Amino acid sequence: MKRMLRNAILSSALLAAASVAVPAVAQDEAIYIPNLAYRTGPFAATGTPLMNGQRDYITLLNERDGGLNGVKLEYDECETGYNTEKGVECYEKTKARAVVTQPWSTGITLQVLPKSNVDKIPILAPGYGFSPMADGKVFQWAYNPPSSYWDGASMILKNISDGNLDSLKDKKIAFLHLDHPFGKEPLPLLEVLAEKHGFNLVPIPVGLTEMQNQSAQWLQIRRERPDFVVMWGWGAMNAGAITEAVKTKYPMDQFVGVWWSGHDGDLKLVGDQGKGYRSISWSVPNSEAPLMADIKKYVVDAGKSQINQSEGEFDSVFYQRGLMISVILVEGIKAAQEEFDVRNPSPEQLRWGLENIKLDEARLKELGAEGMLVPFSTSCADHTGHGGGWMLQWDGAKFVKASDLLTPDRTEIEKLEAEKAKEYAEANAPWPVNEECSM
Amino acid sequence: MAHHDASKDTFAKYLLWNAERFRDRPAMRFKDYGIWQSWSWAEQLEEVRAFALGLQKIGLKRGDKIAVIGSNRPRLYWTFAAAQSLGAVPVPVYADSVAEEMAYVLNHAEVTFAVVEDQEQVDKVLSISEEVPLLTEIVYDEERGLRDYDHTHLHAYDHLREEGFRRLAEEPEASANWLVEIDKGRGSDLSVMLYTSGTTGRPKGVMLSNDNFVRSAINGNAFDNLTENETIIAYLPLAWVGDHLFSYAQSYTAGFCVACPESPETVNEDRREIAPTYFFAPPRVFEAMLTAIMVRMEDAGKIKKGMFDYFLAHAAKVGERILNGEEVGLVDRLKYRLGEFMVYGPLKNRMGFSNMRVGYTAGEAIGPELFSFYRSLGLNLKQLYGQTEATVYITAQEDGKIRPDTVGLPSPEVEIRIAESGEVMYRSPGVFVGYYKNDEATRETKTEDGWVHTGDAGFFDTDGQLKIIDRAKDVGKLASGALFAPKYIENTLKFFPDIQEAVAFGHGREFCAAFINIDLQAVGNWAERNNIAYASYQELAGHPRVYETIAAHVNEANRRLAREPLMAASQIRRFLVLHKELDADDGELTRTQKVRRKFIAERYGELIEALYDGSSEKFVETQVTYEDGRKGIIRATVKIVDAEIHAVPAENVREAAE
Amino acid sequence: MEFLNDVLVQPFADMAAAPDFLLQVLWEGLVGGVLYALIALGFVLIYKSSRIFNFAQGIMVVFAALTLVGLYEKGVPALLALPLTLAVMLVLAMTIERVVLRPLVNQPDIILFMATIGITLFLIGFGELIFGGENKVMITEQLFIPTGSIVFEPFGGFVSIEEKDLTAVIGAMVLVAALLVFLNKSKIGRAIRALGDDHQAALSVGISLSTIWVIVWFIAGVIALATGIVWGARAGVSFALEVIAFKALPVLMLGGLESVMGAIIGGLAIGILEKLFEIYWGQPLLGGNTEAWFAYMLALLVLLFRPQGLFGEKIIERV
Amino acid sequence: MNPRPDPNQLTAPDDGIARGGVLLDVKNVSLSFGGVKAITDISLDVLKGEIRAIIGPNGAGKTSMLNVINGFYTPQEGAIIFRGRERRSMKPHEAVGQGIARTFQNVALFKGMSTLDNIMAGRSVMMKRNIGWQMLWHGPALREEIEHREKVEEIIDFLEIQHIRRTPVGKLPYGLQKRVELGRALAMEPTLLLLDEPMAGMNLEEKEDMSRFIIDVNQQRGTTIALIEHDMGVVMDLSDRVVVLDYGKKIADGPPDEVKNNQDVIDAYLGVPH
Amino acid sequence: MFYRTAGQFKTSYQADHALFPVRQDAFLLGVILIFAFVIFPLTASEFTFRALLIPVLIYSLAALGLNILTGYAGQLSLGTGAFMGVGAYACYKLITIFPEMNIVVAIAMSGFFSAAIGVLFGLPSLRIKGFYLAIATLAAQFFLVWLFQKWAWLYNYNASGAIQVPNIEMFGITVAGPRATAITQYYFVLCVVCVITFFAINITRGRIGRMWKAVRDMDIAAELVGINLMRSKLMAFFVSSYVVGIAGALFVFLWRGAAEANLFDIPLSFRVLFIAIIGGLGSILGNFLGAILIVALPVIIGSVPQAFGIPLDSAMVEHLNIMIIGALIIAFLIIEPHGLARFWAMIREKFILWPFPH
Repeated sequence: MKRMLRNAILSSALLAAASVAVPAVAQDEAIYIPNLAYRTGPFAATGTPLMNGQRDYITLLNERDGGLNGVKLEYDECETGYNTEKGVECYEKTKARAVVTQPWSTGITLQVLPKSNVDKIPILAPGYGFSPMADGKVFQWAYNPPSSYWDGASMILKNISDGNLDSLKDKKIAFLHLDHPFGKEPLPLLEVLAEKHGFNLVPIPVGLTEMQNQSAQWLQIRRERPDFVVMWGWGAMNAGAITEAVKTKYPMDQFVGVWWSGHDGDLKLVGDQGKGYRSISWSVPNSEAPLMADIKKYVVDAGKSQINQSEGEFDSVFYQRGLMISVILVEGIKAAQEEFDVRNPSPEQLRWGLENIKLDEARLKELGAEGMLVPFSTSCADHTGHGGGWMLQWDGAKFVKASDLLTPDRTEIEKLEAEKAKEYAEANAPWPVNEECSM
Repeated sequence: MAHHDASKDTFAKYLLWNAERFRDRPAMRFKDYGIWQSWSWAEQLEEVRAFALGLQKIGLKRGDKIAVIGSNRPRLYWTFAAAQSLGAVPVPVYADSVAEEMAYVLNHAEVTFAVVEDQEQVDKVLSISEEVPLLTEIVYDEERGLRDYDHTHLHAYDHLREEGFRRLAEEPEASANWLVEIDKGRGSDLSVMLYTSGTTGRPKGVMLSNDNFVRSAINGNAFDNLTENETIIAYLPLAWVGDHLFSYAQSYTAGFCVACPESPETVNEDRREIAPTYFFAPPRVFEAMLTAIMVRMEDAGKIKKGMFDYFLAHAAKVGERILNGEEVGLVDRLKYRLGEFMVYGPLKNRMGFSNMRVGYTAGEAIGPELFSFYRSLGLNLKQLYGQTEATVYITAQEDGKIRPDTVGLPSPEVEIRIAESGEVMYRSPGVFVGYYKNDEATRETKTEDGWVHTGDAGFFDTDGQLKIIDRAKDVGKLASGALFAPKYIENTLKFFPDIQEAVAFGHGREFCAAFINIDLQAVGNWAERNNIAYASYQELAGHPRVYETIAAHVNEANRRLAREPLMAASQIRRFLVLHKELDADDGELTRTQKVRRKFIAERYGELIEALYDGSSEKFVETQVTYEDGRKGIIRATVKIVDAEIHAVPAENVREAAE
Repeated sequence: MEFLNDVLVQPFADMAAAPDFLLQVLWEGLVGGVLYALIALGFVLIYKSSRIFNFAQGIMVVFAALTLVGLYEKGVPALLALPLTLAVMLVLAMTIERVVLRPLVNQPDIILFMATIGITLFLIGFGELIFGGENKVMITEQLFIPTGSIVFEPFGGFVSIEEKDLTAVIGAMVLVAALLVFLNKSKIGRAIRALGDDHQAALSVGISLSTIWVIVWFIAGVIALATGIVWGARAGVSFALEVIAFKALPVLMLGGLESVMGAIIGGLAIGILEKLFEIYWGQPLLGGNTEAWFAYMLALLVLLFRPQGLFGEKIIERV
Repeated sequence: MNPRPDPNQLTAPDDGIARGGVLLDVKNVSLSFGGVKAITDISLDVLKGEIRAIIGPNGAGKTSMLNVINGFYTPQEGAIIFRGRERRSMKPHEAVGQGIARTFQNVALFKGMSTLDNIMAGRSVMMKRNIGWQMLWHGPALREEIEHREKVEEIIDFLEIQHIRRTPVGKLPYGLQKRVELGRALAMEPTLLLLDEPMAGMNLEEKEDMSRFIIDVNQQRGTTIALIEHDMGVVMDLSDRVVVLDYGKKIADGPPDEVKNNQDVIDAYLGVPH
Repeated sequence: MFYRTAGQFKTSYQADHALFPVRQDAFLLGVILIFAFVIFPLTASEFTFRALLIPVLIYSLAALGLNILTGYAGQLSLGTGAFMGVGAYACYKLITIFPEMNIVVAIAMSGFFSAAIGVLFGLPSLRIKGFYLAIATLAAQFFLVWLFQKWAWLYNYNASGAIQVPNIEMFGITVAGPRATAITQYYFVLCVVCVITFFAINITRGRIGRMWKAVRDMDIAAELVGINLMRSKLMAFFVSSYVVGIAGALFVFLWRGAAEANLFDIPLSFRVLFIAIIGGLGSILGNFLGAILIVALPVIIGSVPQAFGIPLDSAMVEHLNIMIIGALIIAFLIIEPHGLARFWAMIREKFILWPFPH
């Protein structure tokens, strides 16, 4: 009786909702990998190539290898428009089948993070999210390999100070950032470092509505005359900042961005005038790599990609970074498959897998992606891997690698990570901490 | 026969009893100030007592006549009981009567008191005060506009009511004395005096005793199982016997609740709110409601209209049979159920008939299709035949034994006989005491042994139901001596929607013949469907195919007449379709759209002659009055057609011979 | 005391200390103001003629610019893409008139306002569907808009003036002048102006209401295109541009909803003042980003003293 | 169970001024808008219990006069003494508290609300239950609501508008709207009722009805009435005393018969130039 | 058809002033409540709770608050989102400063903060009318969101600038925070919404509601019938902002779990305004209908292609979805500018008059 009632109501009132909740049949075999993507809205410009990359690597595996260890991978995008609200909705929508969550925005990550303990689905946020997620004891379900924002900030400072942060003493560093959780993320570390090394930190936030018209911010920069401008920008903000920098005649070689501020499209706007702009990155495009050849062969030329070839998206930093992100995920899945000897690992098994990624140079070479990604490995306690990164520099037409592998200075970061992780756990009590992990 | 408690022989006594047995049950409701103000029986007693004491204070005493003028409102109903409790006789007067009429009635009835509704009535009564010297005290309910009147003999109801309460509080014996007065009341005492507006001459005051009303009411209650659970809406004139019986006598005897509408304009809405279980209306009310329904449905969308028509057609097919408890197929029943949900139920809801258990129509003959329409919706509508002189009930239809063409079986305790002349006569406990101050008329109407002439001609049908055919004085005889009841024949013809009006002739003639007016709308529609072009009424009326159709109707009417033993002789031999519509502007109809037979006979003498001289057509010129008052002449050659005559079925002949 | 110093003294001291910088700030403010004024102009025209508070003006800017760039990317020569874009704006105006305005005539303001938000959403979805969500580069060179910059060096510092900004300012001035001439001299223009006061009067000119609406929306479209080109040249063309519609609101309120001059003066005033406030008060004292609300607070303050705006007609209450 | 009203409660509150005493005294009032004189040095008084008419051709300053009386305009010069208290300016909503209610030349009803609600709105000032009680509804708020509903129903009954009780006033014909507006003013239980052209735009029958209501209000409730009317005939029948304005000046004041024959008045109405 | 009103008469003003003078309405509400309290919880999936039911309720409440101001009192507001933010941040501060405080108390109190801010920004309404007033609310909108970003104290100096809802227990059940189950949160929200709706209905149908409507319909006349415009308008701002503030607190604490400042930016305000207008200004019911249309429909539309296996990529679906919503808004405004509530009223009227067309 109750069942009948239930069916009746399901079919009537919640027809549509129910149809969402009930997973499609006949795909049980495939490993379901949802992606909270954004190909719409003000951030679409930077989001799209990344999503394309992620998608194309999965397509490659399915096309070339018939999946992963014989199991098809089902890649599925849920559109968020970089909107946190939509993101959470997508999370709820996909979590029933998902083995992993790729939240794709620090805002969404923060939103989903506290639920990870309850829902028990690992969050994979490569190169973004909450930096203290590196602490695997506290954040058992969250991963941000291969480098966290704090790592990034540290590497940038290391690079501009030629390895000696004390040389920055009394220098002025403007921190131009999106006024959004993403942009604010490195602030705590920067503040600590500023204090420690005696440089002058000038945070300059850019509101979401001002991304395209940053004249006020750049007037401030002009007035403050900082020695360096470090940018944590995203979406339309990057283009806005770079055009303004050109206009303000700010020396490009003193202008450094995080990896998300190194989008070919943004720099193309200014072309030659952007020459010298640098961006830290944990991935480097290499269109000649064997992996890229395969992608071209199996995916792009087969018409299975959505990339915009006329604009050179194939060669772009972001597209190839998107590929690397899928590489990281697939490594995790593979590790889980092998460890637990299952075809279709559960979210908990994948958690183990993500904790045991070993993407050393040999493995990267095996994958045909040598030099495209910083080598790193994760562990139970270290969910980031801290693989470091390279400086990329805009040569007027494209980004080129402009440094050797940089690594972050972990001393301050670790302290801060522990502190913030603890704070977080307390604020979200009861919060289980995995004490069994050892470094 | 209903149980009759001999000790309860006046309404004042019932009031006291009801206040005990139905204490907190509603007795009266009145839509006023936006809500249904309600009084329980106990409260009603309080009100009546207070007002009675107030009236007493200004001098009302046993035997006085007290006029009650106004619309249906609780205070006027209470006036009846208050006056009766003191032994005074209420004389309700039609509120819309003009001053002159009112003066006659008040004077004739020798009223000394009047309780009226408002300034309008006060003014009317004051304007005739010189002609009614006995009338001294006037009580009004609504104060508006009366503040500055001379109040020496003018009293506010409120004031008297308060006076009553004051006396109750201050005069210890007032209440007891009142009870004593009530006790003095007898069943044989006059209860009310109702003036009937005769068609000729001055109104006559019909004296009705308490016994008349109490017994008629009790019999009526028993007949229809009326209990304290009923609700009735009181909207017909207070001076009309029906309202007095239904809304007063039956309410007091059965203990049910009477609801008074807010105003005459809001009756329909108020009825919908109250949803009476017991309802009475003359046919014109039902007719108006049906017309309103159809008019409103005209605007409905195609699908809805189609659905509506479909289910109404289904109801016409099986509705009455279901209501009468006859055998009906399962599919039809289910369809009817669906119809009930889709159409009948909502329709009854809109009319306020959702809870109607018993409904009556009377006063004049109701069109059979109209009657059937309401019954087919599942409404227990019945016909009643009654008179003021009989305290309403003469015959009434019993549940489940309903036929549209009869008025039912004799009511409980009523004896009926048909006089030689065909006139219906009756004898019952409801028979009136006499006409006030008019013994001559009393003698003319009521025989020594208590039989009363109704003035209507009628006969008993095969199953014992009474059929009224016409006013007795209009009934004539064919040359053969057979009964000729023109109205009955005309009604039979008018049953067909194509026939708007008919005029039957035959008194003193060899056979019966008729003029027929087609219904322009109905026939016009038919013509349109059949591609018959016509430019005017005249052209359509003269069209051969129209004649064919009408001939078929006349034929069918004759078949029906043939089935009636008394009527078989007056089948229509010849008829014609009149070349113009009968019109009140030309004096052919009364303003109430009744045929003026005599006038028509004179005006169309030539045509009547043609009907009887065997000619097949006749050229006539007729003067007409147009809407704007201009006069003109229309000329036409009217065809005259013979109709088929049917033999009287054998069994009828036998029964008629008995 | 220190606070008072920070608020009342220090900013002016800063201005005096670096006059070249102040000039730069003023210029930036002026350019911003011109753009605000252009958007507000589109609003005013539509408001005057149809009492519609056209929220979609912002997205029309994006849509016009995107169409232009999109057509160019599809291989249409720039100089052909421009008239084609105008044609698209005309079609858009006609569609809006037919689909939205006509059925909604005589509805309350708020309903029409909502409808324009509906138009906004529709155009966002439509635009992204056709042109994609990525940032696009305005085809400045192809349209012969100079891209260099002029550098002055007064007071020992420097003031850099982008040539395209200069083009924008001059272009806007030309556009406004043309518009004023059109409104004041042409029959249609007079009809448009009359429409604001009285529908009947406008109709007596002999032009149907629908035609006027189409024309007005088309003009708004032209203004949107102009705005899109100059703004796009500054910061690229993307949907993030739609937010500038919000900037136009306080401009309008400040200038009075019906005044063309009000829109221009209000736009310039807000552009300059908000920049000055941001640089000299907002950033040092309030943590920056005050431009998000400064214009509103300013408009609010003005409205408190002049409820009909600076240039609006005085409202007299009658019983 | 039977909330039949006590008719004695319908009368206006007692304010210590005897019938025939001066209720309102307007002294030498002048009003101008930006230099345009609307009213020039006008004095007039309204006696308690009378029907006082203010008439004059269009633009004579009649409505301005009413607006001055109920505080909507503040005159530049002169004094207004109401119920013995002088005041120069007050907020319009305070006028109601002092016992002045009014209707408007162009019906100013709350179009989205029903007749009942419109008249109930007239009693807002007298209703005291705070928002806390209103939230709960049941209890004191409901009791108060019903208490006032009863009063309003009396007015509805009085004005014979029962059948439109629930109709949104925007849908009513003009004549009925005027009646509802009168009802709303009555709901305020005013000492002084100001009627601004109560019969404007009405047909003869409606005018008769309205006249009857005005007289009834005056007689039954003892409400003092000051009315503006364009229609001379109606005014002469209704009012006890008439004041005539023209171009913002008073040109006559006195009983209807006297005023009717005043030459200035005749000239003013015939449009003789000054 | 379904509405058979014959025999439903009122013998007292109490009955006439009942919440549902027509019996069938009460029945209908009963059915809806049974669905809301019993049947949905029995059947809904977690996604349904979190993506449909809870947001619909919270948005309805926010729209209800706005409707009080705009629909009843006639004061246009475009700053609802910011007032929701005030409620949310106030609640966050209360909860973090007084961790022992019952969440119901905290939410109820946070409403007062937004109410106070609402009154502050409502002050200009005394001078500024109509569209010009929108500027005051927009000023509030932009200023407050800016404040949420800049005033680090508000978000307890969190690095991310976002506020994060801790796990909060009430009577031993976790009602907010990541550990709270969807069904608990749903019931919590449902109860709050029911109670506030009940209060709102009562306020709007009584003296205060009439005063607001009078001010809305004709403010001059309202003043001349003795209504104090200032008090009525400010009270409308107060009550409206209170409800909006509560909705904001629920929005973050019972649904989102975390929030950054720009969550409360103008799109949220517009969304709520849409709900109120599409639902029907001056109606309580409309808020719920509007929320269902504006909040739930996109979720459902977004799921349709997937459900039917139509291979559209998610961006395409999103683009189409935005277009459809835009078109729907225009269509609804054209078909029934007075909103869904009026639409329902017309249907109801049809049912009452059935079978008659009018």
